[in-house]
Amino acid sequence: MSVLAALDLGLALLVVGVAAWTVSARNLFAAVVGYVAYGLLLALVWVRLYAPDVALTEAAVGGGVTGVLLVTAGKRLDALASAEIGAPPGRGLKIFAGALAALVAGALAWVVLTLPSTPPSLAPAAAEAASGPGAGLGNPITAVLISYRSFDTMLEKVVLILAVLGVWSVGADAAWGRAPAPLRKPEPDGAMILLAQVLAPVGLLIGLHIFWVGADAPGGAFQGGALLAAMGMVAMMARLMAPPRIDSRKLRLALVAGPAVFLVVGVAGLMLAGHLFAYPQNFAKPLILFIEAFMVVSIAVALPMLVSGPPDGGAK
Amino acid sequence: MTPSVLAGLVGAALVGLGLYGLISNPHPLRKLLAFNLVGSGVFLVFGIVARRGAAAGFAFDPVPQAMVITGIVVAFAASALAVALILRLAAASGKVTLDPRAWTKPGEGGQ
Amino acid sequence: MSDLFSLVAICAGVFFFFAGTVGLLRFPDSLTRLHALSKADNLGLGLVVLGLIPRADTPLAALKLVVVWALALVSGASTAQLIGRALRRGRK
Amino acid sequence: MTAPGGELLVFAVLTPVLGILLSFARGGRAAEAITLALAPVGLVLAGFVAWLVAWSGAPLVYEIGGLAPPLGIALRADGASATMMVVTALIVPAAAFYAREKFATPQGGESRSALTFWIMLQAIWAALNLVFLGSDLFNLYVALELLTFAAVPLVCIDGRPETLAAALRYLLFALFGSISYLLGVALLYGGYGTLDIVLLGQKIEGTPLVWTAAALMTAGLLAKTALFPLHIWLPPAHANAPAAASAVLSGLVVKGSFFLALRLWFYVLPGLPIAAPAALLGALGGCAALFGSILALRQARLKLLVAYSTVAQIGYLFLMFPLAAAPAGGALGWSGGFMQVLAHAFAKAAMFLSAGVLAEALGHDRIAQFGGAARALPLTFLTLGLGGLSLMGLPPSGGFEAKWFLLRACAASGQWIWAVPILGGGLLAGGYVFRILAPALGDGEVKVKASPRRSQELVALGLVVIALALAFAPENFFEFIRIGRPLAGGGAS
Repeated sequence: MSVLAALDLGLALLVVGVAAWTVSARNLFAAVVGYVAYGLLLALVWVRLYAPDVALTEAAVGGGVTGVLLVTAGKRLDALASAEIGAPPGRGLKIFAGALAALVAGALAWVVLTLPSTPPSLAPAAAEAASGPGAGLGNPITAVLISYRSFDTMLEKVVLILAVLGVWSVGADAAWGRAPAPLRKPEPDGAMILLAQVLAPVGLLIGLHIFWVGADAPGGAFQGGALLAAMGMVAMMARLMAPPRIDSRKLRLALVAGPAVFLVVGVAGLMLAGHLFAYPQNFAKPLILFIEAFMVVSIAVALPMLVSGPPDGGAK
Repeated sequence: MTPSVLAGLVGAALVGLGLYGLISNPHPLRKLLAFNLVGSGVFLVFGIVARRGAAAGFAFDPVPQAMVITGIVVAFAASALAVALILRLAAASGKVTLDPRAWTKPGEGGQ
Repeated sequence: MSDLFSLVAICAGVFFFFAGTVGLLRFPDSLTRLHALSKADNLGLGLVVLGLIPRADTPLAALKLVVVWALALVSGASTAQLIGRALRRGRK
Repeated sequence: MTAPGGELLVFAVLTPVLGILLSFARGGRAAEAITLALAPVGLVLAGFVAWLVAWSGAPLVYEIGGLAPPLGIALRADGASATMMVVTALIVPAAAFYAREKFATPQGGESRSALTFWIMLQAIWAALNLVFLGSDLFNLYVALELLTFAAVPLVCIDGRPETLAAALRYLLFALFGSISYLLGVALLYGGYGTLDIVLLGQKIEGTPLVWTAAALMTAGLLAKTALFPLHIWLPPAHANAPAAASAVLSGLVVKGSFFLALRLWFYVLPGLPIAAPAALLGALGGCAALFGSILALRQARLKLLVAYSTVAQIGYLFLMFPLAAAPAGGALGWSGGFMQVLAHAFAKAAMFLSAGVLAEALGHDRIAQFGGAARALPLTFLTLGLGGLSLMGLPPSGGFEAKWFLLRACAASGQWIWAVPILGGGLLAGGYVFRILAPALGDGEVKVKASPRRSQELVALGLVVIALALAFAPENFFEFIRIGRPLAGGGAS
């Protein structure tokens, strides 16, 4: 066994082990912390699968932003220590769950081991389209997201808006229009403020860089936007920035900017290139970067708003 | 064993672990964690499919990878909505149980 | 020559990581564990980065490696501070 | 490949999406105005698509971005999807019109419940249109997620703890459903390198990979459709939502995931021997029809009763699988199942809207205290009675037409076993409809807190009249819903 294979095996065991810990930990908060570590380990698995774009997304969204969301939730739930949990599962339910899980995992493993020996792939089709609809994009994943399957990506941005509205709608009637609660209860101390002051500007730069190179190299609107979102959250934790009021016009416009620009350019494609969501050959790359720039804004605003939760105050 | 086959088995194990947690754990936040485990297992299956599809000079098939990126963002949005509901439920009622019986007022019947 | 340098530096870095991990697992309380972890990580990562610099393709890549180390330093130091304070609050 | 007029398919999805974006950006009263202004546009688009499909007698296809599948995404309207689009374009505006008073925005302000309701209603419309038109399994996953994110906040719009719990349970079931579906999608891509329904339908073989994928996707869709035994989330969710939302959730949203189950088994897997899994789905459906009806009989509150009746009526839908997959009488089974989808959509929407009128007027919806209510609210009880007629399957109603077709399919294919839930469920439905009407028609004096709004009662009556009028659907309507449907055993009709 080569060194790399041994490392792979170790990584695999570690990921499964941490996942098992997350499921079985007695303490809620311990499970949450386990999940955050799990997200970061998973990013390494993606690197090993030659998926740097996914690894970046997993590290930023799956590990980072989801981590903040869950840790914040765990702390807020702990504060409501009296919260009553349902009855613990009976033995019958556990056996049933275990049997079902084993069945599904077993079937899945069997199918994975017997995938067709000549794997089907759209990579050749994507390579061919790189001179047409994906013109000028060196990163095929960006071409898939913003050109070949642009309809998915546009609608997925609408999902984000619905999620933001759904989160807001859980708040109290009297609080509507106000700002969400700050991400961190205690007053920030020196270390936190220093961290935000040093990290946020650097992170901002790196986020923009990741977005900008995304057309040709790993990165893009998702990863760049998620990094900007993370920097925004660090600044909010240090109270260098307050969460905006949810009725702020600027906030609403920033949230719809990505899908709205996507939709307008997509419809304009009917006139410019003869098909909805098509790009004229010579302008494909600048148009795609234009759309992505607005998507970065929407993602960078939507993720911190989703973590911040509903507008605060006016509790019954 | 190639890394992609290994990752596929990890994905299968994660789906199984998550499914077990989803069914057997009564706490909704724990169910949410378990759902995220299942989700990442599913994404890994996409990942090995992408890696196996390496062709035409690409080290991977870009289509499934793009789907994973979309999926990760959607899974995060779902987690945020679920967390908001759980916190509001706990704050409004002091309970986080999903057991329907806990929410039926006496005399209203139902299950 | 540069290969040898890389080898030595990275091995030294890995040793510090190893020592830090042992400390994390074996030390009795949170503060000492934190001490082991932050010292070892900063130094360990620094040595690994130092070993990788001669192997970078471009000066920009080398710069990125240094930035990675610097960012890890900043976040490591701040987190250690934050955890330390949280511990002190918890003890009061 | 793209047919003339294919752009309409994209616009049918984009119109409500545009409405969402504008409503969210403008906020306040604009959300309601935009929803009501775009509703006729949506209806015209749906009608036009249906006309184009009927006129050409073939599915209408649009390749987005001019890029053909498998790399690109196509939208495809066949007879079934065009019909469902029209149904959606009738029920969603009806619910919107009905809800104008409850979700009115205060002058110069913005209210939580109103903004949420109007935007989520448009989102449900966009998502459903995409569910009906989508031809790419991952694109359909995005549609399912849109549907979930739109439906869940509607359940807990009034913010009471029990509605939050119902919404949370619904969300967890729906998320499990999506992820299980997505796992199947991943496997199918790994096996065939395409997710286009038509291309997959041509290539698919009965390998373990395909059966595993089909099982996972079906399990996910069943959880979202609330088929017995995965139904427990539905009654509290649908009974606790505001009436206008319940009408859309029960009448349309559960049909979305059901429609995808049909797509999977009859369009992706048409060439495979599906008799055994279809029989299993039919058996679950039969159990649901009987079990749901029995539980409906035991409910004390009208909205819960109507919600349990949805559990039962969903059961009938799944009888479509064994009956439409049978070599003999398959066409009858398809027509009957589809008629059941339509009849239940209109009848159930009408009944939930009526239940809302009733609850507003009486201040409660406890059936035991309905004594004499029919005299105070004659129109509403007429609607409930006529809706009940369709649920029971008595003539003249769409429900009768559906059961008649399904029974003839049982006879043609010799599968008499399915007649048991069809007839038994009808009898039980008679029981629970009688339970609503008997006290109301009897003696007693109810206190009417607020007189019912005539416009709301008429909306509900209008929907139930459509449910009855379906009984007179001409033969060529059934030919229309078969346009573009591959026949079991290969070949297109």
